[in-house]
Amino acid sequence: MTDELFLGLQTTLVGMGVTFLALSLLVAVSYLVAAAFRPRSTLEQQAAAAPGGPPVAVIAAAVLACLGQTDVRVTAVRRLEEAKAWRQSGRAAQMQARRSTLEKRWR
Amino acid sequence: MTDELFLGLQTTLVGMGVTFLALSLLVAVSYLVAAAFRPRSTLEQQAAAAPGGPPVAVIAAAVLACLGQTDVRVTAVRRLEEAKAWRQSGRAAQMQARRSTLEKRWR
Amino acid sequence: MTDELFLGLQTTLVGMGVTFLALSLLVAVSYLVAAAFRPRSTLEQQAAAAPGGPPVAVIAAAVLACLGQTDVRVTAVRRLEEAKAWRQSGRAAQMQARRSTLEKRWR
Amino acid sequence: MNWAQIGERLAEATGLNALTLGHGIMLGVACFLVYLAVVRRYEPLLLLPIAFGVLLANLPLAGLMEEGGLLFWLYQGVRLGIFPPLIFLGVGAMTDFGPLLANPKTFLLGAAAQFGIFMTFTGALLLGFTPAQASSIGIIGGADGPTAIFLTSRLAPELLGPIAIAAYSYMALVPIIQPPIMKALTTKAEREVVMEQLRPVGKGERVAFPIVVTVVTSVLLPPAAPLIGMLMLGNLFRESGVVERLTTTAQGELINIVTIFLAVTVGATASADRFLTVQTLSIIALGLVAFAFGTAAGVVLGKVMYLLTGGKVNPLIGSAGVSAVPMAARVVQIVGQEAKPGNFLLMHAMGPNVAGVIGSAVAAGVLLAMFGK
Amino acid sequence: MNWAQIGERLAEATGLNALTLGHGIMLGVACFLVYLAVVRRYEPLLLLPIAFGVLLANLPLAGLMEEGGLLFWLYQGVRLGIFPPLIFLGVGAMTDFGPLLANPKTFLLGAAAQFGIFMTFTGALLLGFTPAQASSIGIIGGADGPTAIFLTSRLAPELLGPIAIAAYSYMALVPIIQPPIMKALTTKAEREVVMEQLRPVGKGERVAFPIVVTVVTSVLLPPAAPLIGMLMLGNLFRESGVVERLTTTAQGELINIVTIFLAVTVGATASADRFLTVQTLSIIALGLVAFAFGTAAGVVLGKVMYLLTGGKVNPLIGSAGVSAVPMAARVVQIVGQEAKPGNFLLMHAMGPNVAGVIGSAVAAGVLLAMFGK
Amino acid sequence: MNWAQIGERLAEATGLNALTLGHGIMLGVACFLVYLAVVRRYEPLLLLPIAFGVLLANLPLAGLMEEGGLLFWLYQGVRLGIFPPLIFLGVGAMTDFGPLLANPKTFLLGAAAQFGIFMTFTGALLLGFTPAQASSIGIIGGADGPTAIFLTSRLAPELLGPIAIAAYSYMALVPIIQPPIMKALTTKAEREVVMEQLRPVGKGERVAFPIVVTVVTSVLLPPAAPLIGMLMLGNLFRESGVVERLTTTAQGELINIVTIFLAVTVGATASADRFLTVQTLSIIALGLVAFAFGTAAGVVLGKVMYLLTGGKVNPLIGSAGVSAVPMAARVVQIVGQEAKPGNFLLMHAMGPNVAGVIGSAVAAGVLLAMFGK
Ligand code: NA
Ligand code: NA
Ligand code: NA
Repeated sequence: MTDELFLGLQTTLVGMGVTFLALSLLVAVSYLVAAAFRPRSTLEQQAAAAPGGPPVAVIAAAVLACLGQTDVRVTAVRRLEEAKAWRQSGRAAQMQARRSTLEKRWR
Repeated sequence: MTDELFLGLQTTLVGMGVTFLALSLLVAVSYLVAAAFRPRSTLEQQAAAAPGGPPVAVIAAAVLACLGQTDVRVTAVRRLEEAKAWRQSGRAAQMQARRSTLEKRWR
Repeated sequence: MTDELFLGLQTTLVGMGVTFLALSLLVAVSYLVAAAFRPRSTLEQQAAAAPGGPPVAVIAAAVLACLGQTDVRVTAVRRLEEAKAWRQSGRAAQMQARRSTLEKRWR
Repeated sequence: MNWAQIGERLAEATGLNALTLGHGIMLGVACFLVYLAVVRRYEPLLLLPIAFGVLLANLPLAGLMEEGGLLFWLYQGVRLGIFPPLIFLGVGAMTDFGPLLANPKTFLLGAAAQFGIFMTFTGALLLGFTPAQASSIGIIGGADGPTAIFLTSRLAPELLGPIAIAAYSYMALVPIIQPPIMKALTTKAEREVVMEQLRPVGKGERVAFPIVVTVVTSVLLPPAAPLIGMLMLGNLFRESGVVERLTTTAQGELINIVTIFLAVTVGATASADRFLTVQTLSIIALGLVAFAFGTAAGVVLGKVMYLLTGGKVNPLIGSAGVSAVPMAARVVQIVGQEAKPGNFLLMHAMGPNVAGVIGSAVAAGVLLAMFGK
Repeated sequence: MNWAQIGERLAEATGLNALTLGHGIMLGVACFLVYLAVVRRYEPLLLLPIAFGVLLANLPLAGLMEEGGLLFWLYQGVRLGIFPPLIFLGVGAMTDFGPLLANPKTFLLGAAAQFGIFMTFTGALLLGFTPAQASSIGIIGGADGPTAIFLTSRLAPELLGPIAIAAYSYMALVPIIQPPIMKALTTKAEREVVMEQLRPVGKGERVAFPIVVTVVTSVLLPPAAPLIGMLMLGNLFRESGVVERLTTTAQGELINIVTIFLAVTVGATASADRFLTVQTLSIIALGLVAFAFGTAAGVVLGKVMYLLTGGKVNPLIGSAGVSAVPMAARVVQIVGQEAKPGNFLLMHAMGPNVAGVIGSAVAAGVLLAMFGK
Repeated sequence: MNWAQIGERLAEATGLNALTLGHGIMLGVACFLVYLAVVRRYEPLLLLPIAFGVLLANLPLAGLMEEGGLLFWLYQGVRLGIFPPLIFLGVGAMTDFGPLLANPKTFLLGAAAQFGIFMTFTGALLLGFTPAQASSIGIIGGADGPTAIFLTSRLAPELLGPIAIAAYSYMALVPIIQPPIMKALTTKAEREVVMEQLRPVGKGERVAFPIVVTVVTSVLLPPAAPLIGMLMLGNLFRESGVVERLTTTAQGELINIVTIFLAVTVGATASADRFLTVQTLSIIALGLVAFAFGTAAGVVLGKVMYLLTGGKVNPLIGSAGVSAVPMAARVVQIVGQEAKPGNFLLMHAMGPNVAGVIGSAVAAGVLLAMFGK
């Protein structure tokens, strides 16, 4: 009887302690997360909306190096054109590929 | 040959017998079910529509006993008010909690 | 080093060979399939649309034989009537059996 | 590796050397089944994946149904008796037992139509099949795919392919098999009987029904419990009206997923050596006997009811007792309207029709009790 | 076979001879649970299939839960700890943690409300349950079905039936259990507190939140990882906005399928010999204690916050910390509006409400760490 | 228990003591992958759950991927080779092979583009990988996730994490990787070629196509049967037009459920000790080589066709042979329109694009035949 009561109270103390510890940590990280994202959130979204980005040049260069090509210019202008053509193609594709509208990418 | 025929006819007899027995029982219970539900069906549905009911008082009393509280009145009036508030809240919640419309209760 | 290179080139040769062989076969059978289906395609579809067909008479005859019945005439006229009644029933069934619209056949 | 070794490896790997005439014939069978499913529309939901399963199982060396193969794993759901009851869960969620509740006597027509099962059992015994095999062949007459597959997977899994194919093919042929039998056994006067309208059935009855059916049949005959229990759980979901999400899933995505796995792997049990036998021809012939005798017995009991009720029961509705829901009930409607245009028998036929589903499950239970391990 | 043998076989097969009073009582229990689910609408999504599982497990000789039976196979998803986390995946995909992110302090209310778990643990120990059983009984106070089932399947699977039934029943009774406690512990002035509107929460925070919660709680307490991890994966699907297909499936067909299998088989653990014991009555009584103390502890911490913030926190929202999402939050709304019509506490109560889900999973992790094998 | 014992128990249980630098780096990798999926939209349907799987597998002591853990059980679907074919079932149900049937010669472009696989295989051998590992790395060049996962789970499961991540990342980068290669290898005149419109394809052909493809490829190369067979079963569902329910499920809920399980558990194979190696960097570099060489080989065969047909084939469509459906075909459209605005190459590119799916499965079959157990 006393043993059970002792184990019960002990477990209550430890259990509530760990639970409060864990959720207090979550309070702290939630504030950190909020602080990290709030001010920059609009900028972030703009960046996300922009097509291509930092890795583009690196990878394009690697591709070219890998093929031993050096005469192709990788410029910012080029990328913007691509993006434009991309949107056009997207629209055209949408109109035509009626049957493959569900073809989200798994392949 | 004779053995097979005998087993076949025997199985036919037993099988059809059990099948008719089982489905005859179902005929009987179907009539019983119909008898049990037909006259009272409208009353039943009214009861179902009423919020709260017999277990409410018992459980509320148990809750209070368990907390050593005796000064809270558990009355029929109270329950009806609750039901009304409940409906109001339900409506308000519906308007606001747009994002959680799918939150049927699993938790 | 030489071994690896040799195995690599060997595998490349074999792999590309088998891949081209397989897909060349598919080119061939695709042309065959196209040839087999293109000219007859409209006829095929008409046949498909017709209710009943070759197996009907055979099976009906078998059913009758199996029951020792010979006095039922199995004629083309009969079958057309059935098909007509079928369509009518289908329509009627659709109107009434509101609750069982989902009952595609599993049984 | 040297070139010779690579050549050897590829020669071992390719199926060209292992291709036999049996494989070729089975691929032809598969194509014929695709034709029946796609062009003739014979139960395509089942017969199309079954056909492709036949094809996949007869690709030399692909080993899809051998231990460790893709279809071998999916087949475990059939082997362990999981998939057919799950399909019945969805069937129950789709089924309206109202017409049966409104006229419970029609339960008996669903019992009579099981006669085809036992006659065919006898026929199969006489043709030399074992009792377990004969039971599986007889159950074709139940005209319920999941019941047939469940019983066969337990008693004679080696016959699963031909039995499933025969069951679904004849179900598709119900509009051709049944009418001549129905007409041969009835007089025009009998076929012209107009039945009185069914009473409406309340929600309380509808909710209680699946519970009492489960208890009564399962206590009487426990081997029927997996099929009846799941059928009735699905129906309870439906009739309770409080778990719409589960009803939708049971009769939608869940039954679809299980159907794909079940049908493909049941088809895949039809390897050339198992399928290309005289047994398969016997099964196809016996399956037709089963449907014919089931229909006949249903109609005969219908005639008895016609007599006992002083002509209030149209005997045609007895033929719907074989189940094959809702096709057999529609056949009743058609044949009835041929005799008397404007006579509406469909709802009256739905009672024996859904009773036949329960009847076949009970019959399967009897056979499992008598010839199961 | 001669006639005597057949008679013997059928007599052995039928469940009539094996039917006991225990079976009969359990079938009555099942019908009572169906009544609660269908007529009283107590958590029907779970309680209806649980009820049918109770029924199926108590059909004599049907053996559905014995090795090789249908429900035995489906139960493996519970036994191996797969189904509860998958349900949490769907719950995460449905849950909006925005109110919690907008006011992270309410996490603490979700911690306080776990007090009921540990008090009940102590009570169960005193009544003679083992620590593992007492943990499973205590977790009823978490008011989260999947967490209760997950922990119990690991620590005391023999109690799964009564614990699941108690957990879902009391969740349905939250609007009856909580208000008297809430009112008894608060003054009218406290209940009238109007809280300031929550700030909007950006997408970046919402996406980062499930990741940091998973890492923090799982590193601190690894046994909580399956539940928290899947809950947060579902939420990440939801908040990322780029995998709508997966979000829809997680909170739709997947959770529905898993719910059917989980609920039926959890119910099916309640065989007569396990369920018809004094233990079951103790569990039902202790479950009520758990809910009551959890609610009380939440409200008490709410009062502390009321004091510390100079009256900016309405202590009623503490009671939502038991979770039972979203019911407990709605109860806060109702009780709050009773004190001050027009006061809108629902969104403020959603913070502790969803925090309670995390809190219970953490508490379950502690109990697993202390009393797991 | 005394306090010391409890302290010990908790100290053993918490992951804090077991946290290593490796775990920390892997959590960073997981966050980076989430960033790629959510912000950069790199194949989020796969990469987001893969990222979370990486995270879950690197929580110290959580043991989710160890025997008995949640992800361990779900992973069996990958280990036994079940999930990738099921995903192909859905892919087949989504795929329109019409453009390929209208112009079967484009099959050959889908063959040529597999060159990247074998070149990369050679490169991987030279970097010291075993033939089985090199095969799995090479298959990245197939630009088909399920094929890559299927082959790798059979030949080199220890590399599953980096290979899947590389495969899906590069597929997302196809619009960046391919254009410079396409332009470098073609003249402006070639890129300006306008191709004649494709003929319409009848239903008969469409139904026969999946059957003959399955038979031809599987008989020639049985190890390709699980992938090709399921891909074609899905396509047969689609084109038959008689099993809409199954088509919808295959390309909807079934593929979604399997994607969740597959992607999370494939990600979870990337434990710190397996992933943080030089091998991973090699794999990422080699994967890029694979895509580049595949594209180049496709374009080169396109140029050959241009010459042989007297300029009727635009060589750009060859680059779509790597598959990465439908992204690579769209890239063809874009690059083509850059050369000649108004030129519509998309449908012409869809032929080699879907041929590339079959081509990669065949290449995987060859590698399995040569280096499988
Ligand atoms: Na039947
Ligand atoms: Na909770
Ligand atoms: Na490919």
